[in-house]
Amino acid sequence: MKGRVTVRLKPDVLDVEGKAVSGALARLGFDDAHGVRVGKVFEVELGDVDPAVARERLEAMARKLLANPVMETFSVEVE
Amino acid sequence: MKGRVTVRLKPDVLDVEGKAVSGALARLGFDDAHGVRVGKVFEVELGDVDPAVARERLEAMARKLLANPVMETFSVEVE
Amino acid sequence: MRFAVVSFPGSNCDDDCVRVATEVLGETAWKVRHDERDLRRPDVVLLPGGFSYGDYLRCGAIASLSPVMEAVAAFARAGGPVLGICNGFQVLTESHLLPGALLRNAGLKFICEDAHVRVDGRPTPFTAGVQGVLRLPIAHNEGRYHADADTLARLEGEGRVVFRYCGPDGTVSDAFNPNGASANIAGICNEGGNVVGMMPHPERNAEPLLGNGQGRALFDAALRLVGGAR
Amino acid sequence: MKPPYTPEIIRQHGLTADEYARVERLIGRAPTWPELGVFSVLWSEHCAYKSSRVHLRRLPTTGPKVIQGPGENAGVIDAGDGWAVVFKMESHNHPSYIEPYQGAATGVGGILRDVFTMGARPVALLDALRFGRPDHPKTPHLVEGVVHGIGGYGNCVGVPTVGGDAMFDASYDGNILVNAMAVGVARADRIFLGRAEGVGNPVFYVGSKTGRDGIHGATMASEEFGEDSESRRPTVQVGDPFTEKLLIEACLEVMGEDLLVGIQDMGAAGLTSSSCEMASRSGSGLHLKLEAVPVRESNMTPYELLLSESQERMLMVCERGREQRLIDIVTRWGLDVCEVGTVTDTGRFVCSWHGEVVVDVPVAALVDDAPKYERPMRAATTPPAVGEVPVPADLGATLVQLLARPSIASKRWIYRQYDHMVRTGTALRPGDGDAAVVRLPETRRGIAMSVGCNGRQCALDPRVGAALAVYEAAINVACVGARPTAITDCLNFASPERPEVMWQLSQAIDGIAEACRALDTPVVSGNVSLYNETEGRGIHPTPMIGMVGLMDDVATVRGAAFPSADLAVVLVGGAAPVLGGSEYLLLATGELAGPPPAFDAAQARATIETLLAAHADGLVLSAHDCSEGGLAVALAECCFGRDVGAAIAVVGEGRDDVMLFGEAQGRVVVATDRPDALLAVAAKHGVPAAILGRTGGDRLRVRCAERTLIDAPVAELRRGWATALEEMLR
Ligand SMILES: Nc1ncnc2c1ncn2[C@@H]1O[C@H](COP(=O)(O)OP(=O)(O)O)[C@@H](O)[C@H]1O
Ligand SMILES: [Mg+2]
Repeated sequence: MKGRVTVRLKPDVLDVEGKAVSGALARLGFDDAHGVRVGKVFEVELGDVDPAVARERLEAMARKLLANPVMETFSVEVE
Repeated sequence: MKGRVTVRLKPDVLDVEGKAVSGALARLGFDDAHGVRVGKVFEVELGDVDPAVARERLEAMARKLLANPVMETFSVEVE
Repeated sequence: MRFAVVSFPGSNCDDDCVRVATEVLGETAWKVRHDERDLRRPDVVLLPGGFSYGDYLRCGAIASLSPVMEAVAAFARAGGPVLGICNGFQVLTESHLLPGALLRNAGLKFICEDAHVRVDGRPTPFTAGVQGVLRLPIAHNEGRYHADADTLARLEGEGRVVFRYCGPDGTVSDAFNPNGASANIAGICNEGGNVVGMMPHPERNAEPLLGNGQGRALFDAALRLVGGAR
Repeated sequence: MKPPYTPEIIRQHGLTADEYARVERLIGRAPTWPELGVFSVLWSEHCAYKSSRVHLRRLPTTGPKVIQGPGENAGVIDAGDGWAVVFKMESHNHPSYIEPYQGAATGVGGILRDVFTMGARPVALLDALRFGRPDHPKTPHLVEGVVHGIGGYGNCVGVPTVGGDAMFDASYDGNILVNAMAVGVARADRIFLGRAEGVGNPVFYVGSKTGRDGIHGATMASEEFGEDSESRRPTVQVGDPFTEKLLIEACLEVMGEDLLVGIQDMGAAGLTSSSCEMASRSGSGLHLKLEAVPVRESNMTPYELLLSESQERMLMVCERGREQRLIDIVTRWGLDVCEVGTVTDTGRFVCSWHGEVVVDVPVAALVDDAPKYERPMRAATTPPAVGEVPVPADLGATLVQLLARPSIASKRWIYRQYDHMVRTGTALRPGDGDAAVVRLPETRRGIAMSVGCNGRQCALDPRVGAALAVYEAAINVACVGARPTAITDCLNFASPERPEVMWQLSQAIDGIAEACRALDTPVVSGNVSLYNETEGRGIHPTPMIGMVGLMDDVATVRGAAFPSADLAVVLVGGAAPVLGGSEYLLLATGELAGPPPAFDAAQARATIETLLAAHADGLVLSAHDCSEGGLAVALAECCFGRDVGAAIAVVGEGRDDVMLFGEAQGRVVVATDRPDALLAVAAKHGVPAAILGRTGGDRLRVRCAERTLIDAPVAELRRGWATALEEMLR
């Protein structure tokens, strides 16, 4: 079972990296691309577990370590 | 139209962050989680375009800027 | 006076903190490892700068889960003076001993240079009797202080912003904000005032050879306070 | 893969047909596949110095202060009070061109390991960088990546990057130089060597696990770039400074107890070179059990395990019976530690894989019998002489332009990204003085360091240019108040298979030797990087010099900036400035023409002695030597640090532009409150010196007789100088 946690900055937190990427894309001529936001994905190998259990574990990992609720939100997927 | 580029390290490339996260998860008792790999997601606002066009543009952005072909691979999704 | 300096894997200013306490101040100091649970009865706890766990994931995040942090939290709850410097500040926010978070510098680059900071807010063990503007080195990649509007309002209202980036004359403005921190915040304290986190490095300018020695004032303040209480 | 090997396979291993025949002759049969890999890396230019070795012998490597000269992982000098300074410089040019961040980062990691493997605590890093033209399309990306990579690694391991050097020139367009120097301190009687001694002693592998990183990195560093270098990309190595930090602490702790017989880092050619070099130095043999090597990937083969350049790994030979202590210490630092073999007396390098012998060759065949070439040499054609250059009407405007040339402009954009203060020992920071200074721990002493080399001068005359590089590095160290003591070098050249390049290398070595003899600064370590060329176009010969100096009292350091108003400004040193190879000439004509400035060994020595004597008498309040951009640029830079202007009168009959912007090593702008005493010291040493004027005001004014040559506000001069690098990268 493989799982994935995606961590994103909260919408009200200034994403300086996203802003820089937007600027660089614009300079490359991708002027229709804007508001880029940069997040992180953690791909986790979970062994042989039930999808519901996997999902729970991923959420626990995200809450305890992978995301900081002061500035980030997260979402979880299992394959 | 919203798009997303996920950039991952190539499988043979050492993922130092993934290594640190795996270690921390193990210390937290998530001993079934291993081989964590960390990637980046770029979420891009693309305006009003056809999904096929959007996909093409995202791929071009990834090739030109978002991914480093020396060490990374990427995949693209449109919503 | 007795200083405990917490050392996480990847801390690299732990020796510098010990050095200031012993060689500059002539006091006693020791390192406490991340996996220890006994601080060994210090008067002050220092969380040093560096790259705990490589700063991978988020700065200070992995360190905040170390066994030693339970001891630090207990020490802080009991009113013990704790100073987190740079990565130490990041560890304190990740441990929720201080509010907010430290994000990537607005310029997206590591910054190493001298900055001026104004001593503000209410007195803390490290700022009581310290006034005016200090020139202190900064060296960080994630020093942009962030907190939600309510938290910021509370920090300001309670006088808990203890250092602000400023010009040499004390002017606080965007021109003197090296990393984009909210309200030029360079350091804050907790509700009790005993836990202080700051991005600048007072230990790097605690003797004239390394600058003008102004960083020593923070350690002297702690000496006065703790020394007086004893 | 099994023998016989096709010519194509042999070529891919960087071996010529003759070299391959030599391999078969030496071992009496065709090599196994892993053996072929082992020969390939150990006989590469990078590891075997096959083109340079015969010339390197001419360098002076001994002296009263030398504890360890070339041949070990780093050089060691005596710093007094029982302390030793350990240092070395190394290149990571090719990897940095392919992947600037990781290439530069792993360069820093590698040079640090060379230093702490000797038992030294690293206390300083310096970086010497060469990039292509500022307006070359690739330059900004390379600059950003390399600087980010050096900072990313150095900052995290907690070793301050205290100085460096950065120049831009079209000759580096397709071949940048990333040279890193590390400096460490150790107790003089606790130096560790890379030796595999004591039959039966266990060999331990310590550090990160092995992956498929950088396989064939060493051969890559020995080949010129071609069109297909892009396809070699999967071989990049990734650095993990966090692990390196743990490795430093673990190694130093292990070395603090009597556990080790020898230790060596796994650098280029990884496990192979570390083990063979250790066995070679002590005339022993080694038996490695490759299946014991900790791995990161599945299905790694013996070939890959032997050739991997995974970072942050060390090989230790432990005293038999003390292994548990070693294991305990390393494990406590959270690192992998495994016994992977034993020391033997067979003189053979033997590797087995689950019981089957896959490598069994004499160590001597791999190391001592590696090919050494006396490659043909031919003097390069003499570059054109300086032609017609009209004297600019507005010398002030020329000065402003020169100050904004990226090679001359402030390097703050670079060193602001480096933690240069960690370890609370940096007494002179980047940008503040001609050399960086760190405190020698537990003493009042200081260590001064400077790196550099003017490749243009070397292109014009490699012998003189190399001597001038040594001299300038020494002057820099003397300017801050330290005695130049020893050097490390990194010889960056194009393909040795071209006779002109071989000649340049040979000449440069002679120039270094001459200057080092004159200045009593032996060469204690170094590195050679050849094949720095792309499609037949080579770099300027660039023998980078890293000088280390010592001072008794670190509190007496002097910076480059005029400290205050109302001081006398004195020019010490009598070298004659010339336009040949100058930044000004390049600005004016776009051409490289000569001849370069001259090198006068006796004057060089006397000038250094003058500076040191003046420091000893407390006569020097600031000192800055004239280098790129000449006297006018040096004066302006002296004004910038503390916003102190100056009124200067130059004397001379030559052209104004030569006087102001001409270049020559060995001229130092000194601010002093006792000019007469300073002149007397210079006279005693037979060195010309002249009072130029006084500090003060907020303008830099330069007169010659009745004519005003330059008159500009310091703030105005500073503007372009301060921002040029950032502008270039925009
Ligand atoms: N790549 C670099 N890394 C760190 N510091 C650098 C680098 N390049 C230049 N510096 C620092 O900037 C200052 C000015 O450098 P430079 O112009 O080469 O000196 P000089 O005036 O002796 O020619 C020095 O302190 C030097 O150490
Ligand atoms: Mg100089």
